[in-house]
Amino acid sequence: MNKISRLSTKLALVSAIFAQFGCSPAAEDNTQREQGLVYCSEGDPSVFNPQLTTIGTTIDATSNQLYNRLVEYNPRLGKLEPALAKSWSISDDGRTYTFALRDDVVFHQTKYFKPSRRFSATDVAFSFNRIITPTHPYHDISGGNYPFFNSIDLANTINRIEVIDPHTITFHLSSRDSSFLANLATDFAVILSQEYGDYLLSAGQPQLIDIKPVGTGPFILESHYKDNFIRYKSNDLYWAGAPKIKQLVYDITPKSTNRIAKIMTGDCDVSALPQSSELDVIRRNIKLELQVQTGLNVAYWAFNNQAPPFDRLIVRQALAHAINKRAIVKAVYYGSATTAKTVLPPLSWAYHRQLPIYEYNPRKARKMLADAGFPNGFEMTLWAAPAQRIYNPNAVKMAELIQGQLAEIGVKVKIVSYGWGVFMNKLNEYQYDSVLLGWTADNSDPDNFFRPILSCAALMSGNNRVNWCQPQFDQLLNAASGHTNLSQRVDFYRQAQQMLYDEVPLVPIAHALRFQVRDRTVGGISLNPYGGISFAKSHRITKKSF
Amino acid sequence: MWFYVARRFNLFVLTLAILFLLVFLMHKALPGDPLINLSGITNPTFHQLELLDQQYQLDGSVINQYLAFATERLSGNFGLSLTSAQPILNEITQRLPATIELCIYAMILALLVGIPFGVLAAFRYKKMTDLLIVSVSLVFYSIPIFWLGVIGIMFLGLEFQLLPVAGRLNLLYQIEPITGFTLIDIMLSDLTSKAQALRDAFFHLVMPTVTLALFPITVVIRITRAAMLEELNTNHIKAAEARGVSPLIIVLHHALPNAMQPVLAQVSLQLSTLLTSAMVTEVIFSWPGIGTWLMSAIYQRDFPVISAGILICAGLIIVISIVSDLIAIVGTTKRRSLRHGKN
Amino acid sequence: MPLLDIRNLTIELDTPDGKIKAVDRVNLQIDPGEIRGLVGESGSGKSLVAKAIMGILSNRWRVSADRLRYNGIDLLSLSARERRKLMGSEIAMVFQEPSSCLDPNDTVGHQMHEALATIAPDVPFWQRKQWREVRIRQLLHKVGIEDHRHVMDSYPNELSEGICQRVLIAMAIAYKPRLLIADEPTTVLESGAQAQIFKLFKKLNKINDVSILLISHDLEYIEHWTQKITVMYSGQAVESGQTKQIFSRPFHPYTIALLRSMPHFDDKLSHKSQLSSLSGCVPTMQHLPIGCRLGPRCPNAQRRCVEMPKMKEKNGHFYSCHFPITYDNAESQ
Amino acid sequence: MARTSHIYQDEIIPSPLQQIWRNFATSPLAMLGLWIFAIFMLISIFAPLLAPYPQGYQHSSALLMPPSWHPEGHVAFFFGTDDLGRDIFSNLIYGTRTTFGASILVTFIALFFGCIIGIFSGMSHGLQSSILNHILDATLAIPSLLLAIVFVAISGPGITNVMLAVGISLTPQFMRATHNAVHHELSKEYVTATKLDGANKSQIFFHSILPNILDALVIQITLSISIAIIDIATLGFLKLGVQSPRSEWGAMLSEGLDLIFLAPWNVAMPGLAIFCSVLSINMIGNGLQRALKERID
Repeated sequence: MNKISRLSTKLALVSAIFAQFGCSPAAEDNTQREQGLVYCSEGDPSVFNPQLTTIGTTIDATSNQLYNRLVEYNPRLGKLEPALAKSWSISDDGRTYTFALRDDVVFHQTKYFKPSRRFSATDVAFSFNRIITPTHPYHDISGGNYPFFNSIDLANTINRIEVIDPHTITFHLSSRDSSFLANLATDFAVILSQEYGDYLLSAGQPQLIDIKPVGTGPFILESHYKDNFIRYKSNDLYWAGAPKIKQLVYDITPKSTNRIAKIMTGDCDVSALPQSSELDVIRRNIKLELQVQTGLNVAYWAFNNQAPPFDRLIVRQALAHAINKRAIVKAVYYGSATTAKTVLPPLSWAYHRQLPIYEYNPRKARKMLADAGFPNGFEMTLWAAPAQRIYNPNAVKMAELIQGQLAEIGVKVKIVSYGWGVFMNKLNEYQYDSVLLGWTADNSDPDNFFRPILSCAALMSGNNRVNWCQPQFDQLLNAASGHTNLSQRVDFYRQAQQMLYDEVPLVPIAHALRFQVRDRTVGGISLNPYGGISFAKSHRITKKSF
Repeated sequence: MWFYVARRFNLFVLTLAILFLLVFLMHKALPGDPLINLSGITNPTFHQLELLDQQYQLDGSVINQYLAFATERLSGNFGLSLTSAQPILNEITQRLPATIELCIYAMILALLVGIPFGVLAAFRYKKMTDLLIVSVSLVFYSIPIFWLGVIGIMFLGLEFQLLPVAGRLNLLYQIEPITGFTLIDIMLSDLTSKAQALRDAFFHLVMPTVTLALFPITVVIRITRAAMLEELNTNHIKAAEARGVSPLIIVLHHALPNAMQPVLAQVSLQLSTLLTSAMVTEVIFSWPGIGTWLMSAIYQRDFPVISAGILICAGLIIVISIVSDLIAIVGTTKRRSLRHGKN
Repeated sequence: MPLLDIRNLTIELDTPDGKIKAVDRVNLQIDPGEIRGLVGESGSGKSLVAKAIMGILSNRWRVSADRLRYNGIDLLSLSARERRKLMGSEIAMVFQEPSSCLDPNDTVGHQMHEALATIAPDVPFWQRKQWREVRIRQLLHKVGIEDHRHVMDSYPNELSEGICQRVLIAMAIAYKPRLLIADEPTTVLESGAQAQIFKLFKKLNKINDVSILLISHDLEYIEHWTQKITVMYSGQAVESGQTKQIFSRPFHPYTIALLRSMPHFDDKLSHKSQLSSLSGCVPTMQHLPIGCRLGPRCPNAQRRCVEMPKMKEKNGHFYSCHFPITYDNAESQ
Repeated sequence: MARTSHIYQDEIIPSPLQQIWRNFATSPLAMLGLWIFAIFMLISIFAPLLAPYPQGYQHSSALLMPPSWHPEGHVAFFFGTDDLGRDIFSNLIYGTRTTFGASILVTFIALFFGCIIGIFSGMSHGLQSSILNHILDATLAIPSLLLAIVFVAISGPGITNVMLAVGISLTPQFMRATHNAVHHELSKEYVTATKLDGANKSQIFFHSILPNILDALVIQITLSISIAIIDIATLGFLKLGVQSPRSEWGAMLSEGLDLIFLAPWNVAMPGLAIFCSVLSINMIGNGLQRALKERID
């Protein structure tokens, strides 16, 4: 019988261990959970400095969290507000801008760097000189490519940056540019620390400035596990008041079903880019709240205008007639988007209403192809990235749909797809026939929709995927940005849109609505229509104020 | 007895050599520059190029290429991952414990649930409970694991929001991976709300472990039932019954220990299927283990990571199967003449 | 009053082709202190009878009897628990392959302790372990094992068959049973050990007054060691009575054939002559002849043999045959 | 009652196969499994004729149509359509060919190679059998998923790679089964008896060993087919197998995963198809094992 007694003691021991799991006293403080916030992001940031990229995911993770800008755009009031710059004045010929800077701003105290002095004008000069002056020690660090600033040709617009005293700085422009202030408010124009730059130069590790960031923003980077999560700690010395959230974690979940699953089971509090197919499930769940933002973006089907046969206008027009935009909006966006007539979304004040459209007419497309010498169609590649973007929830599926639609007019399509990082590198080699891409506005200025993706300057910086350069188109843009009163600028932009309609370098497909899901217990998360999400003012709504 | 141990060791060494040969041949067949596939350094500097040539001796004859490859891998240098440019060894040490943890909990669950039901089915042979257990285990044996996971997520995770369905722990609990096993790490960490974290980690474990364990449970039930049936018909059980020993003691004390040898022997054969199911479960529940890591490597065509993953997983299985053989041999020679043991 | 009283015991097996009577209306009485032999070819159902008495038949067999009493207790109506308690204290059984009857995973000493665990000695419980040690040493010496320490510490597969059989017997007699069923205890042992085992049985019978049911197909030992025997043929008890009486003047033709098949070296066997054996072979279970089952093979079978012969009795000598060999015409064959 | 009508007429002893079939036929579960298996075989052979629409044909008008028994469903699309308008019913039928048909093909290839190596390693002893055994253990260690990853890494995803990987991962199981069966038979007396009669190795094998290991092989075949189906579907689920225009159950399930809320039937239908086919084979396997077990005792 002693055998049985030994057996029962073992069982008692095991159940004791399990009991310790089960009934943890509820009184145990879960401050850890209360003061933290988890954000399910859709991708891993490639670098921690927004100056070097235009990818939405990287901007979400860095610009509003780690850095600040001189001025910020308030979407509700529709005008610019002071940030690091208390006030600014523009000379009457519109070519010199002087900013008065705040004196109470401190850079981040991090494990890898302790700043000794506060934010001053030299930091602003350091951040912008890095971009415009090629001889700057940090210009070529991590690739030396500043896609946004190259596309708006900042290097030529700014002549000289003059530091007057530690808290005032003036920008001398080469010519009048009404969108200069709006560009300073974009998520790309962040302020780095010059002291940190010198420290890294002396340590011989300059590239760390973009990997282990130091900024003035509300949060400090704690740790980053690639494709797993990013952890931020709150910056208690933040000049605009320490954030209520002590710990912010970006949980990287590429698949949107997983993001929805995580937010529903409480593993994360805010989730990015829910797929339109999951909207009614979210609406049914009382714990969640859906934020909808009118889309200031465009998804387009860009042709490689140098690669035959896409260098011939009639072929591009035929293909424009061959795709059924309405079916694509229904299948890929499930109706939560509007078909696009031109690159500018309808909300923009420069939208050209009377512009005709290429209606869906496969027979006409087949006839035009026959006239162009392709009676039974031709082979072409269609590149689509598997990642999810605001303007296009599922590019691969859109590619499959276009493949099906073009098959009806005899055009055989081969879909090519790589991971996002590899995809962007291979795009620079322009080996593709056509690619599905898109653009999200960074500010309310229509110029932001034309210059970064269609201008000749953008072609040099590699952001012009259409491989199309018309000097006449660029003159229109410069003329538009040269005038300040609205009616003249609208007229120039209308001519630009008419030119895009005639030349069809790309086929605009849709303007998507932007969604974001958050748990009801979380508040204060601003969904800025012009770019990155910001957690600066986020807080947990305790039960009483629910 | 030492003769068997020596034989097993020689088998172990030869099997590992064959495994390395297979992976080496795979490297030969991989597209792209062999040096990049081996070392993972995309654009090596001149100095690195020399080092690599010396390490992998690509210009030498095939044999010493193979030897160089084997010594390099055994010394822990798996090269760098193409996607994250981190040394692969760090990534493995970071991710392997997660997979092992999942497999261990699943195997424990499989044994804890499988064996009692197997014994019960054998004990009440040809009665209703036996038929019930056999048919239910047949049904669960034929449910594909990924479908089970998806249904689990759909119902338990989303409809009723009972159990978390992704990840190992709510990321707000900052735990430094000391051993890599979440539960142990939480114990060791100096967290304030430790019990809360433990509870959360436990809830995160439930779904993947149950999904992974269901298939092995049915296998263990089938094996235990067969072994028990065979054991219950032996003479010493009849003799014990004749002595009037109560059926409970007969089953628990006499039949079960003898049935354990064949059960454990066959269970160790199921390891490779367990690992495959574990990798699929990881992909479904986004569990940060070897599975998700290998899958993303495949989509990115990250060859150094793929070859390292295969070496590690297959090597792990060989080691564990040889060890379980050894335990079985040491356990049985003294107690039962080999006439009883299964070869 | 007989210790064990069995009337019309039938054991059926339900197979896909219907019920098969493996044992058909067997009668058996064992008096206290008697050594009874149960003889028959293999497959005649004798070990089935033993297992039926012990109640360890698997549930595919169906046991029915007019009377199956042990010491006045009707075994069939006992519940499983009571049956087990009875077998744990009053009836014991010894099997054919001794080494496979011991748990290969346990030391012999440990199994002996377990066998003794059911006995509640009048000793305070903390001394019970020592008491059992002493008791085991006595039992092992009683069954003729001197070096008990070595035997207790070793595993069954390290001991010879003879020693294993002795250990099993020691276990069986540990709780002083009144009936010991030995199912072919010595077939596996070599002749030297066989004699010792039978001497042991004789001693147990004499000293402890244990009645023994000895099942065997080895006639020499049966003749020498048993007092009464029953002869079985394919599930039917054909003849039973005093051993000497049956061996000297058997009535049933099958018994005669059985005895004649025993090679006696005393009578003069001519060189290279055929050893006498019964023609034909034991019918398979599915095709049992109706009536007397020896029918087709019986040298003096008649038409009447088709009906089942009743068990007749002639001063203590039972036989079931319509045409028994009456010795006035026996000498003529 | 007994099979013989008159008393002593020679008994018709059913051959082992007949006896197995009789035991097998008695259990309704096994027969049900056999019928479902037969249906799947027919579907995979006559797939193009049965499927209402060509493979991967996109109905741009009927996107995400629920199954026909659903109020909005339409009988033209019996199981509804997926997000690109492809009819699930016809895709499932074509999928039978890739998943179910391929697994049977793979199993028999693995059977062929596995048996040959198993027999050689079983019959010979000493160095040769231990070498074959070592190869056995080495390949058995590599799970089918890893092998598939290797082949996909070398020559990209595709059904041939998946079949190759599953085939290679199944062969060791056949090797082990034949090896054990042959070893088991060799140790039996009747083989030594034939050896004493002067039969050489091949005669022993063909006359005495082969018929007896057939039943062990039949069980191994059913086991392997069910493992093959699950492996091919798993590799399809992980997008290592068949690419978009050709349809396969595992791939359909993983494509339907993103629409798990809006269109659960996208996930349910392929899963059910895999489940039924594997269940039917397991039922057959179970029935066979029970039939063989009954014959022995």
